[in-house]
Amino acid sequence: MTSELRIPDPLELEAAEEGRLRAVAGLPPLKRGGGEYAGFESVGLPDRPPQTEREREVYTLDEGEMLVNMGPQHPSTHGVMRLVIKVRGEVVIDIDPVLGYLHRGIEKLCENATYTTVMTYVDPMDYLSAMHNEHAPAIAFEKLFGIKAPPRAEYIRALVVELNRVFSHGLMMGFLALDMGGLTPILYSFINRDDVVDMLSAISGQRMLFNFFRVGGVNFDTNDEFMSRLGTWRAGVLKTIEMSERILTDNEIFRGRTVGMGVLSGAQAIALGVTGPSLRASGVPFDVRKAHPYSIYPELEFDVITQAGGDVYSRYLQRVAELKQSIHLIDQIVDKMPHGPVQAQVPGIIRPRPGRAYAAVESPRGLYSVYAISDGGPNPYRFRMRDPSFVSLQALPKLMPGRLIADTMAVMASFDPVMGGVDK
Amino acid sequence: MDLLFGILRFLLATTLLLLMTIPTAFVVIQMELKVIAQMQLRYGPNRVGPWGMFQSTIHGFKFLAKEDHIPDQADRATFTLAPWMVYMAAAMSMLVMPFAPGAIAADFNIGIVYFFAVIGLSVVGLLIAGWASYNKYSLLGGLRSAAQMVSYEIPLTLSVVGVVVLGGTLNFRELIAWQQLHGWMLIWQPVGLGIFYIASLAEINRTPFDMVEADSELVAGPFTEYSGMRFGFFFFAEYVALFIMSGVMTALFFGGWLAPWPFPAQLEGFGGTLYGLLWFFLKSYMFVFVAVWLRATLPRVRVDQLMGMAWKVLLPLAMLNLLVTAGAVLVFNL
Amino acid sequence: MALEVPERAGAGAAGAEADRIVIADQSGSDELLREFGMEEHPRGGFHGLLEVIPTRADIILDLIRSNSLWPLLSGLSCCAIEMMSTATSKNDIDRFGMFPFRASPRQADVLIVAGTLTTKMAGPLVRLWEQMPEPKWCVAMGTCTTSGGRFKRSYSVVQGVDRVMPVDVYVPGCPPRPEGLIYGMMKLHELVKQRRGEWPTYVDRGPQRSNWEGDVR
Amino acid sequence: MADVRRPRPTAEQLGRRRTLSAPAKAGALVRLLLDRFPGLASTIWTDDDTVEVQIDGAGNVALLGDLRDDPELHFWFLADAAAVDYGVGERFEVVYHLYSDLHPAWLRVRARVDRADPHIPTITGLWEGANFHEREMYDMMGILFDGNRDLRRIFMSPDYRSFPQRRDFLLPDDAADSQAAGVNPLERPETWDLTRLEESRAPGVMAGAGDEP
Repeated sequence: MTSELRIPDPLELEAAEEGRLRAVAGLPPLKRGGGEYAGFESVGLPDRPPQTEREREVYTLDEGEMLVNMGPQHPSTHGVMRLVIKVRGEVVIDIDPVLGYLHRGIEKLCENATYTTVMTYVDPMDYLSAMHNEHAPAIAFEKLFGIKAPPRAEYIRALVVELNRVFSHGLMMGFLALDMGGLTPILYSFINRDDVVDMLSAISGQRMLFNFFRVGGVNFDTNDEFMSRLGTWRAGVLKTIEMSERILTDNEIFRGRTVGMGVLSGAQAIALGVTGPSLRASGVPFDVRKAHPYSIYPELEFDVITQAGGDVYSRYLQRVAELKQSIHLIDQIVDKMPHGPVQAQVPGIIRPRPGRAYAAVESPRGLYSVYAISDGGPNPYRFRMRDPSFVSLQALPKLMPGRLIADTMAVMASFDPVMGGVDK
Repeated sequence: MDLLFGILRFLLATTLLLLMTIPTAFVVIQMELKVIAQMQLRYGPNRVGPWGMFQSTIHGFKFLAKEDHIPDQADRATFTLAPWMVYMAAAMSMLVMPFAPGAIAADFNIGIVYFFAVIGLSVVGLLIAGWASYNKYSLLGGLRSAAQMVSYEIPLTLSVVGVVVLGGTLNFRELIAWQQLHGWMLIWQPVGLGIFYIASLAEINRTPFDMVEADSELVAGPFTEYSGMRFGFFFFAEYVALFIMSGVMTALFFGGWLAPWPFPAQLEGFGGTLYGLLWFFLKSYMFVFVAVWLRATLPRVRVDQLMGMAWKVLLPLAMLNLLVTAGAVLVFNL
Repeated sequence: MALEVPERAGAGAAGAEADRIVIADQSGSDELLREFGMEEHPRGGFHGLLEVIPTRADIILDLIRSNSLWPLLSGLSCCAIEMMSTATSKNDIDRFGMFPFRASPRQADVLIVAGTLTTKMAGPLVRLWEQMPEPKWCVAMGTCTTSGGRFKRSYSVVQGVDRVMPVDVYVPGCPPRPEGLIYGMMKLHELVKQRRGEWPTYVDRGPQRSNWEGDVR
Repeated sequence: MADVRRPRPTAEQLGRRRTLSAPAKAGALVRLLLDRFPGLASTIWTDDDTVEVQIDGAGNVALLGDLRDDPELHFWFLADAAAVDYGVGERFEVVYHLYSDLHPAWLRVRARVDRADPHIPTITGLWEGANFHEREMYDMMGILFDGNRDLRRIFMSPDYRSFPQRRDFLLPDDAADSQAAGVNPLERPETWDLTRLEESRAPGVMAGAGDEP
């Protein structure tokens, strides 16, 4: 019972049989109609003509097909996304992701904020990796302003960023299991997550949207509570991760549903712009930390991990491996951390010279980049963020045709999209 | 006079059983809440009553006070009928449940056949619920339930046929008597037990086979549009069915009300009834616990894997088991 | 049947009015329904026994309700993660009988609006709220749902969820800590218990827009 | 922690140079670009880790295709595609950021688009994943990508009328069009002198007209 097998579609078989009979009888092949444009009423929206070719394609129904509307409120769309799924029985024919249910206009707001207050707006972008969201603008603004953060600040940045990566990957394990009906791993993941965010709140003062990075440094130095929590957490974290791993990694049902499911080849992933662990799970060793080293990553010893499979299981394994790699990085960072100031001398209102800067970081979901343009004023002239999960979502309609509805959830969870980042 | 007595006895027994389903559901739900909580390193409900004992009761009574909504487009007659069908299927199958010596409501000679006939009715209710709700999730869930239950009924029943062939009876009481004589059926039919347990989990839609109410795929399957007490009936029926399946497994494979040791495996008189009840409930709730444990541990299988398992693995295995059993009965003249 | 009709039940009958036991005639008289403020209901007529007959049973029912508030599994944004965190091992809101997060609005009691409400999402969220059966409550979690929060100035954010639906409890914070949400839920328990026999009708509930399509703009 | 460390892959395995840790030296790339595209010589600009060229919008597919397929350039990864609005009466720019493992620098391609008639060919033929970027640019800026099969709004609802990321779209609140331009006036002493500010931030004119951002 391999999961690679495509489920034969009864109507298709019927049509094939009919075609065979007609050929035997010497009749011309029956022309199947192009289907009927179903409109939007079938998914609960006011009807209107289709705007694009693609829209007409999705909303045109052949015989026996049906549109199922998942979201915007659905238990496993990871927030507020709508998937319009064209199904025949339970077999997915096509998927049209409809985004924008969480579009808050963050780019526009950032263009109306000072360089320091931009940090508060980018936090809720990809809310499971708020530290990474702040890291990219911080680097970009430092390039624009022409300053460098002190070494200790860079180390603290790398430390909190890797801590953030640990809990984000941990949660991915849990959400993947939850979308397949496993109730418990998510709770074990949250134990780890709560430990980390409490630790980060000890250093930044906030549990989730940290607002910790500043242009030219970080907001606070490490304190005793942070370091003691870090020690306690480090002693027990691998055990917590193992609790989820024991339930999932060798589980026959879990493997049966993930191995060979949603295979994304390396070339396909590059064409679609998939980055991060999902790209590396397809065998492409592209990691921004190595490809365009930033912060202190050149000084740390680590390698780009890749998997060969490119399926859901590989993406899961890739997350687990990178999680452990991050813990290893955290050890190195704590060992090497120098003393010194954590904030460079910058004025209260930063006014960089006119110019452009591009900065990319490796967030838990992939390449997260910022393109900032300054016109010499106190706020960015243009502030553009590229979110990895936004781009990765395009892989979903490519992978799903011929699969079952149930697998849609597993494949989507394996890309670990966060709607805050997708919709900006 | 006999007739009157019979009618009275029938009324008393059915009323008692109907009443009994409700506390049974409460106990099983409470077990699920607390056991899963402990497995997830939580406390679980602990505010209502000592150790939160009455939490499930509170959940149940809350349904009574909720608005009962019927969607505009729904088919009203069938929409209201479906919860009753599911609940009655679960409650009716309790009629032949061998709780203890002298505590069987209806001691048929075809009790096993009756049981599997009645428990299979719930699929009709789920199918109707899925169709009547006028909701795509419900429809998909209802169709899934039909496919799943119809498929799993076959290995489920075939695995029991082995037991029946060996025991030579379709009556639960006589089967338990046979087990007292020859040892528990567990020893004679281990393969049958495995098939029965897997198929029974699928039959009552428990994890890892909870395709019907797969809440991460189909929002709540056929129950999506149900609210208030109508949903409460589905909710209760699910847990009553879990208890019933555990009870039947106890009766078929684990000696029913028999104690696990032979010294007094069974007592006489009223004391014997109590003694039997004790052992029956202990064993049944142990299997309920196992089902809850599985729910906390396993992810859900996919619908095609589920069907494949029924037709490609369980059915041939059950046939083989039956063949070997029948052959052994013939050869060794058991 | 002793029939006693207060001047204006439902819409804030207070004081001595509230103590009276009112048994309504269910013969379907429109006038009576209007007296109870039910003329706004789209289908009209009898709808939920306990809304029309406030009796002493409500005291017990409210105790039951307050201890079995099932939230809807619906997270909009960042706060959703903290809402999940509230349900997990460390904070365990299941202690108060709230854990079974229902995926279907038909079976939920509380709508925890967790996260920024955008104009595009406002319609679906109102529909969710209308799909929930009475009695139901709404908790606005976080500053975004309270007032728009840090996105108040944005072109696509609804400045507070109370613009589109009634809210019972506001929980401040961006996002609130799990302890904060638990405190908010305790406040909701108090609210549920205090409202004995004073169930709001459809009129009290604020705008009920059943044909909501598109944006709030 | 030995279990997570793997044997270090060789440079061949990784398929790229390993000496990336130093501040990027973009000289080789600039020379290569001058060699391949002499017409772009006047527009090349470098940063310490970026090389930038400017083109006209109509030539984007040809140039990006060459950049991707040339074995020595080999910019195989589209990191970002974004639009910039330079104000009313000025122009749009579609900015592509490319990555290559042969060069230690990002390559930024700025493609000019006429603001009055914002048309530019789509690059979904080169990178399928550019589709969402283009839909976003269409939604936010109103740039039309000729040949894109799926050009519809992605964030705002389909009946939305305006393009929020344009410079002349002012936030409904006070901030964007006020003199303070998003800054609390109390934080900015220079806002007290309103006449000076008016000169520098007249609508559609960039501050410091001499140096273009």
